[in-house]
Amino acid sequence: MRELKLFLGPQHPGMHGNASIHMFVEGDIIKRAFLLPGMLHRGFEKGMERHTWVNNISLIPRVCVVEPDINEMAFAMGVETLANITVPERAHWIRMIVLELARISIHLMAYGGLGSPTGNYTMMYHAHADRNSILNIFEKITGHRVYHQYIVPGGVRKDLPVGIEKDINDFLDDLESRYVEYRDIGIENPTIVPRIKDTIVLPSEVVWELGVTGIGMRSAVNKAYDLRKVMPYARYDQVEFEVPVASYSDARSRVDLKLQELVQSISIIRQCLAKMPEGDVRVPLSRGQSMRWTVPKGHVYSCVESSRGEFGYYMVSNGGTHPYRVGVRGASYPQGLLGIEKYLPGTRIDDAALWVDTMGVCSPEIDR
Amino acid sequence: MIISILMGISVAFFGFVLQTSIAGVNRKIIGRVQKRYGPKWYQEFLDIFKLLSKRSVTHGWIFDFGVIMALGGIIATAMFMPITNDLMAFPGFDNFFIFVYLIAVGMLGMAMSASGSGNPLASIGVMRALTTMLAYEIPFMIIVLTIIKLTGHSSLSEIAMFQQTAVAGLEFSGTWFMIALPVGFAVAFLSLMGMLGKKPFETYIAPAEIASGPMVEYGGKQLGMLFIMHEITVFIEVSLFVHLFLGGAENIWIFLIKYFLVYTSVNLISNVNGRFKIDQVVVFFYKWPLLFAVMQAFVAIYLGWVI
Amino acid sequence: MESTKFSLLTKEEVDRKWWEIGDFFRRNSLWMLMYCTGCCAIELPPAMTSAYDMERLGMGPMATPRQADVLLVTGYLSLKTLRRLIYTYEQMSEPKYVVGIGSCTINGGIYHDSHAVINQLDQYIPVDVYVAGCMPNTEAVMNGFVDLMRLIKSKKANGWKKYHKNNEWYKKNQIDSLGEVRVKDEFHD
Amino acid sequence: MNSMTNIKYVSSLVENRFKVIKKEIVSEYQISFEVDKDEVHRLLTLLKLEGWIQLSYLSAIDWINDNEYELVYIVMNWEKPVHVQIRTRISRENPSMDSILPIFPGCKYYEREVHEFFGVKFPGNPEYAKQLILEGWDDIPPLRKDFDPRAYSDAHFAKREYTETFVNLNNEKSKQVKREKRKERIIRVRKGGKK
Repeated sequence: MRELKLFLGPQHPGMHGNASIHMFVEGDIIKRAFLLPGMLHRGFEKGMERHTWVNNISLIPRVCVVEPDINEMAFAMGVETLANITVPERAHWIRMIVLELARISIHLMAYGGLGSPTGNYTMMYHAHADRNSILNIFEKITGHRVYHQYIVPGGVRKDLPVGIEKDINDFLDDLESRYVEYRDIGIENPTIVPRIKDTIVLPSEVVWELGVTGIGMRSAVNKAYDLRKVMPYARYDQVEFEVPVASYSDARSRVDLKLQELVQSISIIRQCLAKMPEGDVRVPLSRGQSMRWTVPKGHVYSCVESSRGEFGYYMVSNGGTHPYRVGVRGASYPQGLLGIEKYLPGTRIDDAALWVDTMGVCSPEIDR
Repeated sequence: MIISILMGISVAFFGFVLQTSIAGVNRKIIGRVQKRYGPKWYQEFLDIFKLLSKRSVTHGWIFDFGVIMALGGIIATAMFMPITNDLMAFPGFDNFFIFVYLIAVGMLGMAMSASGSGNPLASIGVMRALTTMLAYEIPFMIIVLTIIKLTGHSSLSEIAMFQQTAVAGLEFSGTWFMIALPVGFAVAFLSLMGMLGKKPFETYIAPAEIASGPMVEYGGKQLGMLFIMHEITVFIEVSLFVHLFLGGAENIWIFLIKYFLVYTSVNLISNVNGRFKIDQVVVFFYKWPLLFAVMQAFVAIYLGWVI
Repeated sequence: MESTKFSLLTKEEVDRKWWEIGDFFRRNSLWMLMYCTGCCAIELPPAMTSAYDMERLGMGPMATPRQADVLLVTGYLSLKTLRRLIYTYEQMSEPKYVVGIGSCTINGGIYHDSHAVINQLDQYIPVDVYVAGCMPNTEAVMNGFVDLMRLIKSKKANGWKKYHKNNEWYKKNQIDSLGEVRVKDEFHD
Repeated sequence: MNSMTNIKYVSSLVENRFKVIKKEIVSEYQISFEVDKDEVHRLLTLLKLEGWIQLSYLSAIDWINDNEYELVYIVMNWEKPVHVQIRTRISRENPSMDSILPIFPGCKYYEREVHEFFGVKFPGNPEYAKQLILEGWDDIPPLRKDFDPRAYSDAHFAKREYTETFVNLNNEKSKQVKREKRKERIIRVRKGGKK
């Protein structure tokens, strides 16, 4: 049979983001595949070296487009470790609320994204409509819909607005009441289950070989390896939540875990709203001279649990006003590049888009 | 003769206008299902005329000729379609098998043209479309042959008349086959969803996998013609279904109502479903629908158990 | 006195009338090609789906460049993307329109000094409407589309004609920045 | 699960067997060792056997004043949650470092990227020289400190020219008064006074 070369992306309805999967197919079966990244390369790490520490606050959310808050959190944590800043107690709780809201939003987006490769657009429309109400809540809290620049080194930019608890609670109640509906239309829908069950399996032995983290790893190794649990940042050690795990990592179980995490995030936000103390939300970094603010020498790797796995910043300071080097560990680097090369061959054309969606391949953080 | 041909063309035109408006209304209904406002009801007309107003690129004469052949073949098929009992262009020529054979001309034209574009995605799409066709045709044919056996006619208007009036000498006349053969109706409805390319049998379009399959290289006027062809094809298939199972129509209003109900229910069911893979489509049709179709045929013809 | 009402139209006038009729259809049914070149693509799902519902304006996403009318350039363009964008633009069937979303397409935005991101989109392909902001709100994006419809109505959205007319200038700019537009390397044969 | 015992464990594990040039405890979940170039492979093998089975990050830093590159390997153990940074310095002239592909297969693309952005060679990795992110790059590797992206951008990309002249509001009188006030406040704050 003749070997055909097909491109999934960069301009393709099944591809999330601007990257291209080159597939060599025989019939419907993929024989060879690789990802060609770099279409979103904007010299990010170089750009951060050219801005001051404080200026970089406006640059970092733009690394990963769909989930900007984890960037801010990782950057802020790194700078706080280097400069030895203690964050006020209330700021930790506000950060957790924002991070978990962002996690719900990205899980909803990924769940809606499942509608595109499996063809169920109704599910996509509903999920995106709910995600939009999270963006509206973010607009009330931070003033922006997508790029918030809200979590800054030393706390958060300002306090929560008055009455936001009611908005958040209303949204969470609404989402929770329709959780069953979401499951029914998506992963328990009899026409979708054959598509996602037993497809694109990630064997548990190869997780470490690839370096996959996050839901991809937890669905394969059946252990609660979540950075929020094993090395808690913010105040994740003071809230109660479970890390959903599975022992067999196919597309369905990964999406299932996403939905279960969504429930856990809802419970975390409720606890945060209940336990949040009063007080300051930000310690001033410098007195009026933020552009000349310096950070002591040092190396730090700060990482947070994003929806796709361990997302980290490696930061080096030489004691100046600018970072000396900032490296970004994109959470989807392993599954995006090595995973596609090794585990897409043998599957069908129909499944390639499912890998991109359920493993959460986010091309901006691969290219930077 | 000329009057008949003119009438046939006006039937095709009527089918186009009818189906395009109903598709527009359906887009609005689906919009409401998806919690949004939805487009204007005449949006489909705007889309088609816009496509016809654009400039287009050609990929060789087979590409262009195939489109014209598809459109011509489908219009020729639609000319024979009876709308009500009396309203038809060629009385006596509305045999079911005419539609089966003529509709293949249009499909082949499209397949030829898509393959002529040279895009691998189009070839995959055509391959999938032919496979899907193979899958849904067999159960559908078994049910239709059962009906032909029961009525003793293969003409659509005769079958419709059979369902409308209870004649004393004929068994099971006077009831719609939707009620008379419930299992067969369900099988045929599934096949209709396959014919119309609705989810879960949308595999050959599949935007997220093969970028809308056969249509991948079309743009401008060719795509406009394909859209017209698609609308008339849908008109033919849904009308066939109305005549075969829902007892045809005494007058045009009944036809409109039945047509609208069938098309809307197909659309509503389709919109909460996902999309099967191509092998799953084949397995799906060859498993239960085929079995039920054979069973229904056996029960109806040999045992005479008809409601 | 000759009646002005019933005089025969000249050929140009007939053409113009037909073009106006075509414009009515074109502006009410803009099919867009989403090329997610950058971050502003993240504001398009809300615009397309239930929250803002672009389909009520007759707009909808399309799968391939041949079928589409509007090319959305959503955000910054790296060199690698620009190559693919130019192929995509040249594949689209005419009349075609380009909407540049985000500051990065206007003047480079936050990446103005980057080694990989171009600064000005309209040096390479003609742009009909710009939507400013980093990132623009969904309302702004929708407003950009309404603006495009207005421009089509007043016959000002003729970027594709400019591309024909000044083709050599555009090609020269593309080659100046990209070296060679068609990429030949080990990944593309 | 006490995090400090984990730090002590990995610290004793490494320091007993290897010559550590510099040790640094970054935080309660992170420790950093600077070792010799030749010892990296053995150290990573040991850590992998001890449970640090995930390669989290691999990158380089350009210390242009010392004329050296610094390679950083970050590994992670999920059972004993500690991130271990291993840093080593290699010369900036003709930089080369043996690949760690046999130990961590996940390093394949990281090494390709480091080669692309810094020019470090990784013998042992068959594909390290293929281009990954850049396409048709014709300058020195872009993340080196001596590469100036602004100059590259000016030379290659057309900039938008703004021909309009803008009114300088700073010279207006009311603005100047405001600025004086702000300066006074800053001085007051810096001296420790209240706002």
